[in-house]
Amino acid sequence: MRRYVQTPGSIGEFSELALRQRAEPLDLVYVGYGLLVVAVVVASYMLGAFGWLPDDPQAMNVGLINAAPFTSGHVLGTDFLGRDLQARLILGIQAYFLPGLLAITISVVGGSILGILAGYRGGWFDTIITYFDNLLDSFPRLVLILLVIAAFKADIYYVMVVVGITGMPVIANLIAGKIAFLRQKSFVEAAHALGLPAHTVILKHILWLNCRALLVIQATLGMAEAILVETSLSYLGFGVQEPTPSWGNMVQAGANYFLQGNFWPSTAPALAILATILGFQLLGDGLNNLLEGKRRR
Amino acid sequence: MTRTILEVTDLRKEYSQRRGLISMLTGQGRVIPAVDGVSFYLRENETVGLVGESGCGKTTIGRTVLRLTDPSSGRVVFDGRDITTLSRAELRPLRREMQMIFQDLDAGLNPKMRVRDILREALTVHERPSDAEIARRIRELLEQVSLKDSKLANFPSELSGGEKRRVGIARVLAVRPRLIVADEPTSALDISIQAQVVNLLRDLQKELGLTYLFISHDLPVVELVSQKVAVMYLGRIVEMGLAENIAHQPRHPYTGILWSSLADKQTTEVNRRVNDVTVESERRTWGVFDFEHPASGCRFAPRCPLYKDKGRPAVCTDPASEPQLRDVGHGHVVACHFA
Amino acid sequence: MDAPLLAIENLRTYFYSRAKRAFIRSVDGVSLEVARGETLGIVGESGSGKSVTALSAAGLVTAGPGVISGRIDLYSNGARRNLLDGLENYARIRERDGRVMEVEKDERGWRKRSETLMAGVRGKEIAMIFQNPRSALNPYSTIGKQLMETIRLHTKLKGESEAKERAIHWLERVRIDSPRLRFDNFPFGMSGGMCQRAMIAMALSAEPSLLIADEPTTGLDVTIQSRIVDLLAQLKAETGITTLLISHDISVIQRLSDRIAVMYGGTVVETGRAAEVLAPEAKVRHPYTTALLASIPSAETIRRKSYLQAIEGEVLDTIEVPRGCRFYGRCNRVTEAIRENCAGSEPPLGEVATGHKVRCWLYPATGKA
Amino acid sequence: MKFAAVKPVSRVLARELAVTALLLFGVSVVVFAILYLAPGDPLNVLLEGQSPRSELALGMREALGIPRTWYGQYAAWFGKMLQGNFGNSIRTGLPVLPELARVGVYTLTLTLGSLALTLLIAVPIAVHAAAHGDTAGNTAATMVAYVLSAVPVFWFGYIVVYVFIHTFGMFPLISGTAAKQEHAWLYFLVPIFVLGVASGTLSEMIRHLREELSRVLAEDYIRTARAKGAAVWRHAFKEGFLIPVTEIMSAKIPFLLGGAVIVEQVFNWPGMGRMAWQAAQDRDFPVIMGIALVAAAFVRLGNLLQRVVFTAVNPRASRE
Repeated sequence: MRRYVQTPGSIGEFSELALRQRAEPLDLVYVGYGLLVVAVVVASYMLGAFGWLPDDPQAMNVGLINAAPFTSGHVLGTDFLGRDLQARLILGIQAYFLPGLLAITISVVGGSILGILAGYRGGWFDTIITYFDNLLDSFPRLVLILLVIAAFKADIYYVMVVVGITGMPVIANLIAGKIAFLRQKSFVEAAHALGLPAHTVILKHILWLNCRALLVIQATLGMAEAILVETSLSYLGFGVQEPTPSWGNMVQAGANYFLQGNFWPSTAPALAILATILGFQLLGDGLNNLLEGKRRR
Repeated sequence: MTRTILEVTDLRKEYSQRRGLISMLTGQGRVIPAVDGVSFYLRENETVGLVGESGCGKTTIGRTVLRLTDPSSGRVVFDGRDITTLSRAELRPLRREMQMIFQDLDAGLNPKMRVRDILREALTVHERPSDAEIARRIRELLEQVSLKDSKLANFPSELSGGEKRRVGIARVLAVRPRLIVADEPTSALDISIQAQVVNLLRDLQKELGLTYLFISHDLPVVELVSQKVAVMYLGRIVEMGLAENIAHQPRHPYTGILWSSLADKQTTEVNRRVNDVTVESERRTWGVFDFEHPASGCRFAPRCPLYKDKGRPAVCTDPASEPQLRDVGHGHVVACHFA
Repeated sequence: MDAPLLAIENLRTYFYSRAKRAFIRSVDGVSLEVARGETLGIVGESGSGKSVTALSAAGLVTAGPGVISGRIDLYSNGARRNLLDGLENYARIRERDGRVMEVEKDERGWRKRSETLMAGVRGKEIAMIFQNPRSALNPYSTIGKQLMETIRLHTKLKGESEAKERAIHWLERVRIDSPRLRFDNFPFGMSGGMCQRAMIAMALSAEPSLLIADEPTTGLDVTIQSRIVDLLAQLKAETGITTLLISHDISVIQRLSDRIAVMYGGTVVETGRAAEVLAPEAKVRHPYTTALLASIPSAETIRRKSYLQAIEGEVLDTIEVPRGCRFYGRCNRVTEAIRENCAGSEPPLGEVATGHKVRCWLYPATGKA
Repeated sequence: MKFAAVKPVSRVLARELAVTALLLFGVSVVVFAILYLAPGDPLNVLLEGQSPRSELALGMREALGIPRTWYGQYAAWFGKMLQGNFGNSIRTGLPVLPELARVGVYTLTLTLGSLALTLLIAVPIAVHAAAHGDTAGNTAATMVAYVLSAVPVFWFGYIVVYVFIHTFGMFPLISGTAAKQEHAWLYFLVPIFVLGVASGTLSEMIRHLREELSRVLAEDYIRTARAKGAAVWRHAFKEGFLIPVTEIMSAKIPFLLGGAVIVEQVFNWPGMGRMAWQAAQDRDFPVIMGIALVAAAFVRLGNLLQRVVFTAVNPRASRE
């Protein structure tokens, strides 16, 4: 059963409703959850950066190893050295937060430039950029990162430059597609005909007015990617090294006690990863549905 | 005699169809002539209609005349200046004098901008008026295109087709142009709205002394609004003259077919002859728009009833004698060996 | 009038605007009859509901809530069947002041029931052709295969080779030359006119009792339009097929129709014999029809370079449907005597002459005659 | 506009092959550039073994016939590679190519198996959702897929391992040779299951397939098929199913290869991913380069296959 209800009102009152009233409730849940995650991550990053932690993340308590949550003041329990998990989880955000922003910046800026060259200038640029995209897409991202790690060093910023660059094609394609859509509506041409300078058309009309939602969406999805890459690398031992915490190396370290039935020290950071990545992805998808009108139906 | 505002001489526009790196490197790819040597002129305050089937190059002419796309060769002289040689920067001040109404109702209407901002932007492209002046001009524009004040706060998606068209026209009028290329200004509209827009365009011409290049496939409307009409076929003008002569005493067989097919739809008598011939043309050319292999000689010959009637004379298909436009009196020109 | 082949009664097809949280009353109480052998032309502007009426009749409305009430009777093989039979069980409508405020619809159940009712009707009894023939043909399959599919589905010719022969025969009948070569063409290599011919061949090859032609010439070039119209006229003469023709182009309607129905804002405002309704000298006519005809440049207008008589205002958007006459806001023939009626209640479709009905308060008395 | 004549599939195929070759050449340039820019002198390792970068060494290099210029070095390296000489592993001293071939089979099994599993889960959900709109069932399934896509693979692997220990009393962390044991098939299936379910591709597959299928079901020609009483699925199959499925399969290969690095690590699976991990640890350039090239070739091959299917199915594709 599907219900269709008309808002009561007299003739002439059916104006456009506010976004929240006509949006799919599910999208609002997605975006709401995503924003919550973003807020928690940013707040936690700040706490970590200023060192305002609930407990000393490095203080070991050998008498309280792999403790369950809510054990003697440790809200989320302790790890294999008896260190406070909550403090370490909060501090773990340092490992990906700024590097992730770097990756996003590279892919958004680079992707926008490529997308505009391909979509706006077209011709040669379009062809070259298509090949460039295909070239970048040819490498499994993690393998390329391992190659860079082998050649240079296991530095998260090097890695994030790779993540940023490999994230450019997606954004470039989306922007080129948007430009193609506007072109099809003679929009770009009409702006030129009016005498608007090219930079106004590109920066104001195309990027700012028509692509900003898209870029925000891609940035949130990009953050999810960056977190995934960072945690994977930390898990593989190429990221942040013990005793500095990162969600990835916490899972890895905790996993040694997994099979003895001590799930928690590994599961807590895993759940943090899950909740955060899910948050960024749902935020991206929800915004996509709300702002870009991509309905699931 | 009024001044000539626009003179187009031997305009050509070719599109190269090269895609992919490989064809780019090898230099392969086709060259498609969309406009193939077109000349005409517009006098101030007059309307010239440009008609023809889709794909015949009418829109390309409109775009090239405004240099929205660069011509391959030929001259476009606007108000005494050849605009084909101007740089982008030199061209910009001229843009305000010549404008285009696009077929697409959404052209120029940024979906994320309100009507007020669209008009404000158009008003401030070429000059920096005060806020009060802008408000006054916006009111004036609304009045000119008879649009309600309340629409200023709307986004384009909230407007009906007719309203979008009016906003589009207001946006063009904002820069106070002298020449307007109207590319199918009514084809995206409902019949009852079409009439409104046609009336509006004619009013504005009278009021503001505008010159129109009126591109359309709607023959009665073109006949109604234009003083002169040019008929295009496959990138060339095949006949040009006063509107009533083109409509009622066509000299070129293609013009005849165009107008009679209009009549065909309305009358129950079937013009069998035209029909047979045109069916044959589809057989011959696989559809009408074969730019790659234009028939040698007269490009209309494969569809031409006259060609058939005259027993397929060799002159029509002789590559050396493609018919040129020649004057048949009173400025009526036609490109046919037998006109 | 002859026995009807298709009778639509009080059909309502609504859509739902999420942005406005309101119903789009695309078809709002339409009643029509198509007699056996005749061509009924429905003319109207965009949003008048003409195409939705046709799609509803063929059970092709997909967006919700879709058809919510009415009857569509098809008379075939000596029996009458209602194509909306039993569907009312799947939709609950709540009205206030005679206005639908809420629709609750079991769309899955409705669709299932509708598919059962339409099986053996769609394609077989009712065939359709659409506008934009190039996108209406499957781009991934050849013309020939698509024709053969229809033939094998709906005629006794089940064999590969006989179906192929019949397909080629139909390509010939729609004046496609070298049909044997065309048979293996994909739609993308063909001109719009050629694609429309193939569409017509496909629709007629099932030998249906009713052909619904939804804007068959829209989007084609002028010269090709006239040839398609011509072809339809010739095929009509040859096969005598009953046709429901939908177009916004009055000249097409005029050329092909025996009777016409003029639609505005989701209802039929005038119906009658084509010659009578469109006659230049007609006295009794709906103001909308009059205005519509006046919007097209006539020879007289062109000769005198005079103004077109445009209809003021915008086309009704069928969301904010007024209580009175739907055309009231744009009508230039409202007199003081009837103004209250025009504004307050919708006029009935009254018979002004035999077979000629007009929905206007200007002609009330004859309506009851 | 005028349409070019239909080209035979073979010509399009030739074109696609040329594009693939061009891209693989580009891949080699990128790999070379990374190593060239790297500190130390990894290229030396490739070209003639380790030697410090000094004046003396440069003299030695010239004596050994190592080109001085970067393009000379590239040419020499590329030439060797074309002959199938990917160099020797620094750690083991074994030639890289045969080693890659040996472990590549394992990775291929893992990735293709998990791709099949992902499709098996994603396709029914997507098709149901496209055909019936949002229902409680497919919304729930899509949500689960979303969550699974965000689960860190490594942790999910441990969970699965733990479950197996408790249900089967076995320890499915193997080194590839344990295939003789009881329930041997599980040793293969468990990693495939983990990669297939939690590689992050599940939700994207569902979304892509659903969007494409919904779009195609709304096309005019599908309405025509309905109007003539034909089976909608037959008409929607090519554009709405076959093309998007091959598209998403091809697009997801690089992600699965990346995921394989982690899953192989978790399960001690003797594939290319583990080898890459080991090589990155040891700075074993010849190996990691070889892996990058082979992985890229694998990705391009998947793309080539997708193009072939697309061209064979879509008559418009043969128009250039």
